[in-house]
Amino acid sequence: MAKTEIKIGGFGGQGVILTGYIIGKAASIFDGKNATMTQAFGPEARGSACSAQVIVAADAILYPYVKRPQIMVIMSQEAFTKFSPQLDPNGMILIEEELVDPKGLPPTVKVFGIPATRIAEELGRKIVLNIVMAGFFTAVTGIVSKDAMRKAIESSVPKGTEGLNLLAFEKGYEYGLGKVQAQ
Amino acid sequence: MAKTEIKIGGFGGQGVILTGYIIGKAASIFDGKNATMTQAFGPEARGSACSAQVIVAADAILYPYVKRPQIMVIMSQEAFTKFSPQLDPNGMILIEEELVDPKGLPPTVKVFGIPATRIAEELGRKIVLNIVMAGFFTAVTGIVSKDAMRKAIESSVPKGTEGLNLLAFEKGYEYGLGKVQAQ
Amino acid sequence: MPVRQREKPFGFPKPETPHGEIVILEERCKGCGFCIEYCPHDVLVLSKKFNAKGYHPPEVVKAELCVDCGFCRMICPEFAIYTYELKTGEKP
Amino acid sequence: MPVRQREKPFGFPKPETPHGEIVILEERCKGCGFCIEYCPHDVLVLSKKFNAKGYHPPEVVKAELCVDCGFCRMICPEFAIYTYELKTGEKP
Amino acid sequence: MKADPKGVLTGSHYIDGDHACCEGALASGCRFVGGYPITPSTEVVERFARRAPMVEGAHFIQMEDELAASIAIQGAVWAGKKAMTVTSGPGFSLMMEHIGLAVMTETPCVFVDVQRGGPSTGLPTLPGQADMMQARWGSHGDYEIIALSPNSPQECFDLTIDAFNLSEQYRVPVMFMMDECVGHMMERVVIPPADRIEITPRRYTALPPGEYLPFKPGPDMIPEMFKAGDGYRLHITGLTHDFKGYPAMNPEVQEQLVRRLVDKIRLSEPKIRRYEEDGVEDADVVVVTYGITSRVAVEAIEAARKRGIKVGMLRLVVVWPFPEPRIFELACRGKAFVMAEMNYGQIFYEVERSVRGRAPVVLAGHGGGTVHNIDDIVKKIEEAHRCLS
Amino acid sequence: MKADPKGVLTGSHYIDGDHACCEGALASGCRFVGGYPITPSTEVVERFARRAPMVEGAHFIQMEDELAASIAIQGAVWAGKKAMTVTSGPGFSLMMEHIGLAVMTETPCVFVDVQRGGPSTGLPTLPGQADMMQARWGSHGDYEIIALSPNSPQECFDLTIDAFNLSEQYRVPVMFMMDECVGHMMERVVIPPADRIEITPRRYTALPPGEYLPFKPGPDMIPEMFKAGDGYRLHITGLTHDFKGYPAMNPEVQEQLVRRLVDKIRLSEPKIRRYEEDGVEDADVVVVTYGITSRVAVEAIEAARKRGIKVGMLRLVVVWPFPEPRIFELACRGKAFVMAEMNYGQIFYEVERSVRGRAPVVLAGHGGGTVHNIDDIVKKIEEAHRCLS
Amino acid sequence: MSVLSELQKASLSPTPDFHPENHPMDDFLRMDRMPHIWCSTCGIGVSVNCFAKALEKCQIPLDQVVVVSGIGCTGRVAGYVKVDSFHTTHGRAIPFATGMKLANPKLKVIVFSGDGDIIAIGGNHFINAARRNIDITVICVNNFNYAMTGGQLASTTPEGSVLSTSPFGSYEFPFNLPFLAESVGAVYVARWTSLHVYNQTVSMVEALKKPGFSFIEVIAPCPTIFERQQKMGDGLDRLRWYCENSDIRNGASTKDVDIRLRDRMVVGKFVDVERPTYLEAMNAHYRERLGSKYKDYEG
Amino acid sequence: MSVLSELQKASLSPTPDFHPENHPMDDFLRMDRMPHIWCSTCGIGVSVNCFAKALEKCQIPLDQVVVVSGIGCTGRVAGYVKVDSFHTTHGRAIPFATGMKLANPKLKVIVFSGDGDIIAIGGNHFINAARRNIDITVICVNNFNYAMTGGQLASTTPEGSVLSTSPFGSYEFPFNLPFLAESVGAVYVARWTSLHVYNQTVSMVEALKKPGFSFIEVIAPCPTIFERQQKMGDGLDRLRWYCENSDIRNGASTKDVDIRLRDRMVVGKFVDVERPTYLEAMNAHYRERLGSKYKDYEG
Ligand SMILES: Cc1ncc(C[n+]2csc(CCOP(=O)(O)OP(=O)(O)O)c2C)c(N)n1
Ligand SMILES: Cc1ncc(C[n+]2csc(CCOP(=O)(O)OP(=O)(O)O)c2C)c(N)n1
Ligand code: SF4
Ligand code: SF4
Ligand code: SF4
Ligand code: SF4
Ligand code: SF4
Ligand code: SF4
Ligand SMILES: [Mg+2]
Ligand SMILES: [Mg+2]
Repeated sequence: MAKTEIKIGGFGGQGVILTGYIIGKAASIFDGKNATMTQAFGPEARGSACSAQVIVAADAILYPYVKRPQIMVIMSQEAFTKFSPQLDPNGMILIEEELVDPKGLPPTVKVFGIPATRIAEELGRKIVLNIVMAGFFTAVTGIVSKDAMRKAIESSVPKGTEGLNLLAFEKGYEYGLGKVQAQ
Repeated sequence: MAKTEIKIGGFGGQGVILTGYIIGKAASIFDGKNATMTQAFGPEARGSACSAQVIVAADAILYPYVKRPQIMVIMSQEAFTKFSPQLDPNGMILIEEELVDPKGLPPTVKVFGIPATRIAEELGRKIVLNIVMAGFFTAVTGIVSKDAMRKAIESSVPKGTEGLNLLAFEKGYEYGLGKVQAQ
Repeated sequence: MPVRQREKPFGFPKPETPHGEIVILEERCKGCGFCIEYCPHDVLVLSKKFNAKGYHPPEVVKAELCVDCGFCRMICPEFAIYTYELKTGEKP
Repeated sequence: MPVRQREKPFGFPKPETPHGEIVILEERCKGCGFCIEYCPHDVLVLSKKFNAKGYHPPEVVKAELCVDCGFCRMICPEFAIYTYELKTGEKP
Repeated sequence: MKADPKGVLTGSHYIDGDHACCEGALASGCRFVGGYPITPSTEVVERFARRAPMVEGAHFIQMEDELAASIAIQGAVWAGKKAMTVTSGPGFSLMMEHIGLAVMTETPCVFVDVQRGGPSTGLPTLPGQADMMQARWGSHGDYEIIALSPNSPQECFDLTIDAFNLSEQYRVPVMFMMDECVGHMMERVVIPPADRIEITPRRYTALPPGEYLPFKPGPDMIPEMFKAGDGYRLHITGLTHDFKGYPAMNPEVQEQLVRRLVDKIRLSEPKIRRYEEDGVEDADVVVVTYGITSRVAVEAIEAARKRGIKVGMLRLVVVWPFPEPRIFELACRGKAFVMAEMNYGQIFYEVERSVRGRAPVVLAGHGGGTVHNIDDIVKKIEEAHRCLS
Repeated sequence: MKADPKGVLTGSHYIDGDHACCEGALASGCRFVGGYPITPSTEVVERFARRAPMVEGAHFIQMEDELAASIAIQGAVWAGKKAMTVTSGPGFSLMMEHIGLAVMTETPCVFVDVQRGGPSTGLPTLPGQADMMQARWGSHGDYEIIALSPNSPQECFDLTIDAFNLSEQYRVPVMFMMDECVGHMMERVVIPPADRIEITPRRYTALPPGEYLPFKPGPDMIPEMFKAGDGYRLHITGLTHDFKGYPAMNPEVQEQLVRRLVDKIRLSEPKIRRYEEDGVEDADVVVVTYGITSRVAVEAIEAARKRGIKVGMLRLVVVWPFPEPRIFELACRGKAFVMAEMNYGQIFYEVERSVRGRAPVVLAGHGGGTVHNIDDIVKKIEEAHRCLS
Repeated sequence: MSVLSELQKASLSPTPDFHPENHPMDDFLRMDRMPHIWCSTCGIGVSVNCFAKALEKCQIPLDQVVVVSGIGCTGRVAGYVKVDSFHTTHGRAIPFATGMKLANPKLKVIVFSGDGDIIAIGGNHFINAARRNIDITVICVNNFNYAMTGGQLASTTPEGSVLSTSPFGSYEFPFNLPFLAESVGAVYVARWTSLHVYNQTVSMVEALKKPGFSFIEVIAPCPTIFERQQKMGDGLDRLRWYCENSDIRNGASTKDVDIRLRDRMVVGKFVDVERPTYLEAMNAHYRERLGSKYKDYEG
Repeated sequence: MSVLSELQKASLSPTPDFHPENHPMDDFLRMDRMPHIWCSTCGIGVSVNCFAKALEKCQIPLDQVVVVSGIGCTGRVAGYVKVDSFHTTHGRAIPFATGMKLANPKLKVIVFSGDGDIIAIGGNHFINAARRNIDITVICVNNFNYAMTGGQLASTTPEGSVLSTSPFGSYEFPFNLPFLAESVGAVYVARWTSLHVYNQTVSMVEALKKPGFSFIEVIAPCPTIFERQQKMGDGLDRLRWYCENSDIRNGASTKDVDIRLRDRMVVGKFVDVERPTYLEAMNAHYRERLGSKYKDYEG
C-alpha cells in the first residue's frame, strides 16, 4: 500500500473530526501504519471545522494535506457539493445516503451508501451516526483493521459510552460487509 | 580657534545646566560658532544631572563629549574632586571661591576664583549665582562675546527676571575683568 | 415551560392598537426561535420547512393578532424578520 | 506654623514612661527635618554642622525628654536615627 | 538527570503537535504555565490546564494578557519551577519586552510560538513561518536566544524537552517555533518511559549565601542560579548589573555583561547546533528548510531528483543560533542553495550571508496560509541548479 | 505641498535632538501625539505637550501605556491627523504588535525610538544603537518598514519631516531611530520658513464612495486613503483583506496583500535610499555607520588617514530599506568594510550579506552606554585594511 | 421612559421604495458580507440589531458614526456594520477609539467588542478611558468566555464554569463590570441581557446621547460554547433563563450586582451622572489658564 | 488597635552585639548599596522604614520574604531591601509576583512600587490580581506623578497639577485607588500618608497577615518634582500639610475618598473583608470536583 488519502465531510455536530481521529488513531496506533490527520478551521477556532483529512501510509507521511483523496466519507449535501470534485476519479465515496444525493460523479467512482443517521437513531442515540459511518468505512475500504478500529473507538469515546459506540460500529460494519458482498 | 572643551560642575540647584546652555547658545546662536552641549544624567532622568559639557568650535563638532576640558567652571567641592583630574594641565579653572578649595592642581593650571554666591546674594537672589559665574566666565575666557552672552541670557531666563540676570552677569563680568587685569 | 413573564423582566411596552404586517426573510433565518418564543401574541410558529442553510424559519399563523410591536424584529439576530404598520383594512 | 495636631491625624500612641537614648547616624542623614519636626517632645533640633553630603543632621537638645516613642526612627527616610530604652538611671 | 515519572505519559498517543508540546513540557519537568489563549496555540495550554491538577506540583494560570503571561512564568522560575508560556504571532509581539527581561536576568524559560499567517491579525487559523526573525531580534537591545523548529507532533514532544534542557543549560529563554500545521496535525507520538528521558536540572549554586555571586560567570560563561526563599536574599534586576546583581549603569559593566550574554550563545553554536542532512554530500543543490516546510520540501526534492537534479536537504532543527559555518562550508564546495520557508525571506538572509557569495541562493517563499506548493519548490530547485551552470 | 506655518517655529534655536524632533513633527504637520514617558525620549512629548495648545488642531495625550499610545495614533490617523508616538527600547518592544497593525492597514505614522542601552531596562540614561534590527523585524509576520537615523539635533528636525513624508508617500509606519546622545545633545537647529518646507500630503482618494476600493493598489503599488467621517463607510481590519478591505482568509489573498506590502518598499529602495558618502571613491576601507556613531567615526577616519590608510565613509541616513546594491558595488571594487555601530552586530549582518563575500567586513561594535572610543574604530579600520593585503 | 415609547412609535411603515425582500436595517449592514459568522441563537446579532435601531433613533448621520472593535466573535461587529469601522487588535479598541475621537471630536465613536477583549486583555484601557471620561460609548457583549478562540476562561467567567482552560470548572472570581466601571468614573452604566432588546436599545440611545464614557454590558448567550459547556441548552433556553432569573433594578448599587453562574441576575441602568468629558475639561482648563491665546480645540 | 501598642512596645533595647554605628534595621537593608538614590525629604524611604518594622513585627523569616518592584523611584525599593528582591519591568511587578507566589505559596510576596507603575501601565494586572485574590500585598507609593522619568502626568495626578506633560496644569481626572481596589475585590485596602508612620506600619502588618490581595496606598511627597512643580515646598512642608489636611476615617466608603489637589484628604483603613484566596478557592474547588484523586497544590 502506498498512500491513501481520505477526506471526511459533514456539518458541525455530526462528529466529522472524531471519525477522522478514530481512523487515524486506528491506523497509526493499532495497525502500526502511519496516519496524519488534519482539519479545516473556520475563522479563528470555534469548532466550526467540518472536514477532516486523513492520510494513511506504510511509510512516513511528508506532505501533510490531502491533495486528491481516494476515499471520501460524506455526511451532508453541502459537504458533497464542496468536496466531491476533489475526489480521485478512480476513488470511492461513502455517503450518508439519506442526507446525500451523489449526483454528478464520474462513472469511475465507486459509491457506497448507508442510512447511518437512521441506524444511529435506531440505537437510540443519533449522535453515534459517525461511529456507524466508521464501521461502514472499515468494512468497505479495508484501509484499517476492524480490530484496530474497535480499539480506537474504545479509547476515544467518553467513558461509559463504549458499549453503545461499539454496537454502532458493528452495525455500520455489518451493513458495509453486506454492501461489499453485494457488489 | 580650534576646539575648546568646557566642563561645568556643581550641585543640583546651582543652575549648572543653564550655565552650560547659555554658553552654548551664546556661542552657537549669537557668535556664529558651533557649540555642542551635553549633560550627565543620573539614574533615569530626575534632573539630578550635575555636570554640563560644552564644546565650542569654529568648525563642525563631531565627537559629542568632552574628553579633556581646557576650561572648567566648578561650583562645589564635590564637583571639584570628581572632575578636576580631567582638566587639561594647561587649562584654566574657574571656581566659586567660597565653596571650592582648589587643592592638588598641577601648577600649570590657571585658577580664577569668584565669590559668586555672595555676589548673587547681594543682588538679592542667590539663584543667580550661575549667571554671575557666566559673566565671570565671559570675561576670563573670552570664548564667547559679551554681547552674545547677554543675548543668550535675555532669551533663556524666565520672563521678568531679565534685568536681574543681566545685572548678575555684569557683576560677574566686571569681577572677571578685574581678575584678568590683575594677572 | 415556565410561565412567561413578558411584561416585567424585559420591559417591552404594552401592545398598542396598530395592526402589523410581518415580513420574514426566510433565507437569512437561522431558526433560533427567538421571534416565535417572544412574540407577545404568539403570531409565529416554527415552520416545518428547511431553508437552504438547513434551518426552520418561522411561519405566521395568527397574522391578525400582530400588533406591530416590533419585538420580533428587534430580537432577531439575523435581521430576518420585520413588521410594518398596516392601515386598518389594508392588505399589502 | 500651625498648631500641631499630633495625637489625632497620624494617630501615634500616647507617649509612655520609658526613657529613650537617641542614636543619630549623622553621615546618613539628609537633613529632612522630619524627626525634628515630629518628635512629640521637641527633643531634637537642626544642628549647624554639615555632614559630608552637605546636610545638617539633627542634634539632641533635650535628651532627658525622650520617651523612646520611636517616632523619629520610624519616620526617618534614611535609617539615620533610632532610640532604645534606657533603664532608669542608666547611661549608655 | 532523568525525568520525573509523574509528568511523563509514557505510551503511544494519537495527538496533535500542540498536545505533544504540552506533554513534552510536562515530561521535561515544566510545572508552571502562564498562558493567554490565541489560535492556533491554545490547545497547548488547554491540555496543560486539564493535566495540571493531576500532576503534583503543576500549576496552570490563564493570565489577563500576554504581557502578564510572559512575566508570570519568570516569577515562577525564580521561585523554583520550570515554566513556559505559549502564544502565536500577535501574542508573541506582546511578549518581546519580557524576552529581553529573561535574557538580561538569565532566566531559563520557554516561549512557544505556534506561527500563523501575519502580519497583524492576518490569518489566525492558517500556518505561517514569518516570526523567525522576530524570535531572534524582536526585543530591544542586543542579545542572543536559542530557537528550535519541530516538523511533526513527535518532534513537538521531543524538541520541547530539548528546549527546556537548552534553556536550563544556557540560562536563556528558548523560542519554540512551531506553526499552525504542525500544531494542529495529528500523528502518532511515542512518549518513552521517564527513565529514558534526559533532563537538564537547573544549575543551582552549591555555594552558601555570602560566597555566592549570582552573576559571576562559571567556566562556560554561565553563572549558577539560586531561587527565592533559599536564604540568599539577593537582588535581580533588568538594569545592567554587576556580578552581585546590583545595578551598575556604566559602559564598562554593560560591556562585560551584555557581551557575555551574547557570547555565551554565539560561542556555543557548535554545541547547540542541530540540523539534519540528507543527500547533501553529493548534491548540487541544497534545500535549506525547517519546520513543516521541511516535510513538503522532501517531496519537492524527490520530484527534482526524478528530473535528474542532485538535490540534498539541510533541515534546521535549531534555527538560532544559525549554523553559519556549515552553510559556508557547503557553499565553498560549490553547491547552490534553495531556502524554502513560509515567508518572503527571513532565514533566507542568513543563508545569503553565510554563503559569502560562494553560492547562489534562491528563495522559495510565500506568505503563508498553507504549506508550499511542491512545484514551486521544484521550480526554485531548477532555478538554483541553472545558476550553477 | 508646503508646510502649514502654524506649526513651524522658524528661526535658529539652541535645542536638543528630542526637542528638534518635536519641532520637526510639528513642521511636517503632525497634529497628534500619543505618548508614554520613557527616558531618554520623554522630552519629545514634553515639548509637544507644551506646544500643542498653541498650535491649532494639535493635540497631545499621554496614554496609559505604550500599547495604547501606539494605537491611539492610528485612530487619530484614520480620523485625518498626521500622528506619531515616541518611546525608547522597552516601550518600543511593547509597540511591536501595533507596528504590525500599521503595516497591515497601511496607516501612515511615525514611531520615534530614542535608543538607550539594552536589553531590558539596561542603561536608561545612556546611548545605544541596538534596536535597529528590532525596528525591521520586531513584529510578527512578514513586512517592510522604513527607518531613518539622524546624527545631530538639526537632523532630528530635518529627518523627522522626511519620516512623515515617507510615511505618507508609502503608507507605511516609519521608524525614527534616534539615540540618547543625539536626543539629549544641544546644538543649533535652524528651522526654515514654512514655505521652504516640503510636505507630502496624505494620499486621499478623489473617487466617490461606491467607486473607491480602499486597498486597491495604485500604479506605484500604494492604495489611496480615506478617512472616517467622509461618507465612505468602509472597513479596515488587521486580518488579511481584499481590495474592499474585507477579511479574506485564504492563501491567495494573503499572497496578493502581503507580497505587495513587502514589495512596495523593497522595489522602491532606489527611491527611498539615502546615504552620505565621503571619500569612498578612492578609499580602500569604507566605514559604514549611522546616527551618532557616524560623527565619532569621522574622527576615527581622520586619524586613520593620518596613519596613511585611505578610508572613506558611507553614512546611512535611511537604514531600512538597506542600500544593499551600493554596498555590493563598493565591495566589487575591492574595498574593505568596517561597520561601526553601538551594538554587537546588527546592520553589520546586512553589510556582510550585501558584500557577498567580495570584501572583508569588520565590526566595530560595543554594548552602548557611551559612544565609541575613537581608537577602537581606528583599530578596526587597520584590521580591515590588513585584510585587503 | 419616553425613549421607549418613541421607539415603539418608530416601528416603520412602508416607504415608497419599499422592497419586502430587504430588511429595513439592510442599509446599515454590509449585505455583501452576509451571512455573518455568528452561530444560531448567539446573542451578538441581537445587540447589533438593537444598535442599528438605536442609531436610527438618535438620528446621528451614519457618515459620522464609527464602530471600533477588537478581536473576537463580538469583535467581528465592525466588519458587518456599514459605517466607517475598524477591526483593530485584541484588547485595543478603546485606545484606538480614543485617538480617533480626540482627533475628530465630531465623530460619534462606539466601541463594540467582547468581554475578553474589553476587560481581560483590554482592562487597562477600559479603566483609563473611563477615568478620562473620553466621549465614547462602549458596548460589551459579555458571553462569559473567549468564544472566538474556542471557549476559554475570561475575567468575566462566573465561578464554577467549565471551559477549555477551566476543564473542571473555574475557581476564579469574575469582575463585577458595572461596579468596576463606576469606580473608575463611567458616567453611564447599564446592564441588560440579549432578551432585553428594548431596554438595550433605550440604553444605547441614552448612552449615545450622553457626553462622556458610557458603558453597556450585554449578557448574551454563546450557545456553541458557554451554554453547551455548562449544559444550559441553546441560546433560546438561555433567553428563557434570563427571562425567569433577571431582575430589573434601575439605580441598584453597582456593588450588589455581581453575577453568579446559576443565581438570579440584576439588570438595569445603574449609573447616570454628569461629569465634564475629557475635551470639555481640557478646553475649559486651557481657556482659564491660557486665556485668549487659546482657541478651543475642535479636532 | 492592638498592633499599634505592640509596635510601641517593640521599640528596642540594646542587644549584646549592639553597635551604635548601625541602625537596628541595617540587617534588612543592602548597606553596600547605601546611600539610596531617593532625594532628601522624599517619602519613599519612610515607607521602606515602616515596611522593615512591619516585617519585624510579623516575625516572618526574612528568607521567605520576597519584594517585587517595577520601574520607577519607588521601583528601586527592591534594590535596597536585603531579601530576595526582583526589579522587573515597568508595570509588571504584579504578574511577576503572581507567578512567584503561585509557584511557591510558602513565600511572602510583597509588591512595592509606584503609582505609575502599578496603576497606569500596570492597571490591568492590578485589577486582575485583585479579582483573583492572589495572596500578595501591594504597597503603592503614590506621589501623584512619574518621578523617575522627571515628572509626568500619571493616572493618579490630581486635576490641576503642573507636570512636564501637563505644563499648564492637568485636566484629567485621577483614579480613586481605594474605590477601584474595592470594586475589583481587594480584601484589604488602606491609605495613609508618609506622616502616618504608625498607621502605615499597622496596615502593613495587617496586610501581611491577611490572606489575599491587600493594598496599601501611601501618599508621599516627591519634593524634587511634584511638590516643587505645585509650589508646595519640600517634603517637610508637605508633611505639615498632610498633618493639617488629612482626616482619618477608617471604614469610610471608598467612593468618597477621591483626592483633589488642595482639598482635605481622607486616610484610613477602608476595606477589610474575607474572601478565599485564589489558591484556597482552587484547592477547595478541585477537592470537591476531583475528590481523592486530587492532592492539594502546595507549590
Ligand atoms: C494579542 C492577541 N492575543 C490573543 C488573541 C486571540 N484571541 C482572539 S479573540 C480572543 C478572545 C475573544 O474573547 P471576547 O472578547 O470575549 O470575544 P467573544 O469571541 O467572546 O465575542 C482571543 C484571546 C489575539 N487575537 N491577539
Ligand atoms: C515599558 C516602559 N515604559 C516606560 C518606562 C519609563 N519609566 C520608568 S519609571 C516610569 C514611571 C515611574 O512612575 P511611578 O511608578 O509612579 O514611580 P515613581 O518614580 O513616581 O516612584 C516610567 C514611565 C519604562 N522603564 N518601561
Ligand atoms: S411585531 Fe412581531 S412580536 Fe410583535 S406582535 Fe407582531 S409578530 Fe409578534
Ligand atoms: S428571530 Fe430571526 S433568525 Fe430567529 S427564528 Fe426568528 S426570523 Fe429566524
Ligand atoms: S523616640 Fe524620637 S521622637 Fe520619640 S521622644 Fe525620643 S527623640 Fe522624640
Ligand atoms: S529624619 Fe533622618 S534624615 Fe531626616 S533629619 Fe532626621 S535623622 Fe536626618
Ligand atoms: S462561538 Fe459563541 S459567541 Fe461566537 S458566534 Fe458562536 S455562539 Fe456567538
Ligand atoms: S524624584 Fe521624587 S520620588 Fe524620586 S526620589 Fe526624588 S523626591 Fe523621591
Ligand atoms: Mg466573550
Ligand atoms: Mg509615582
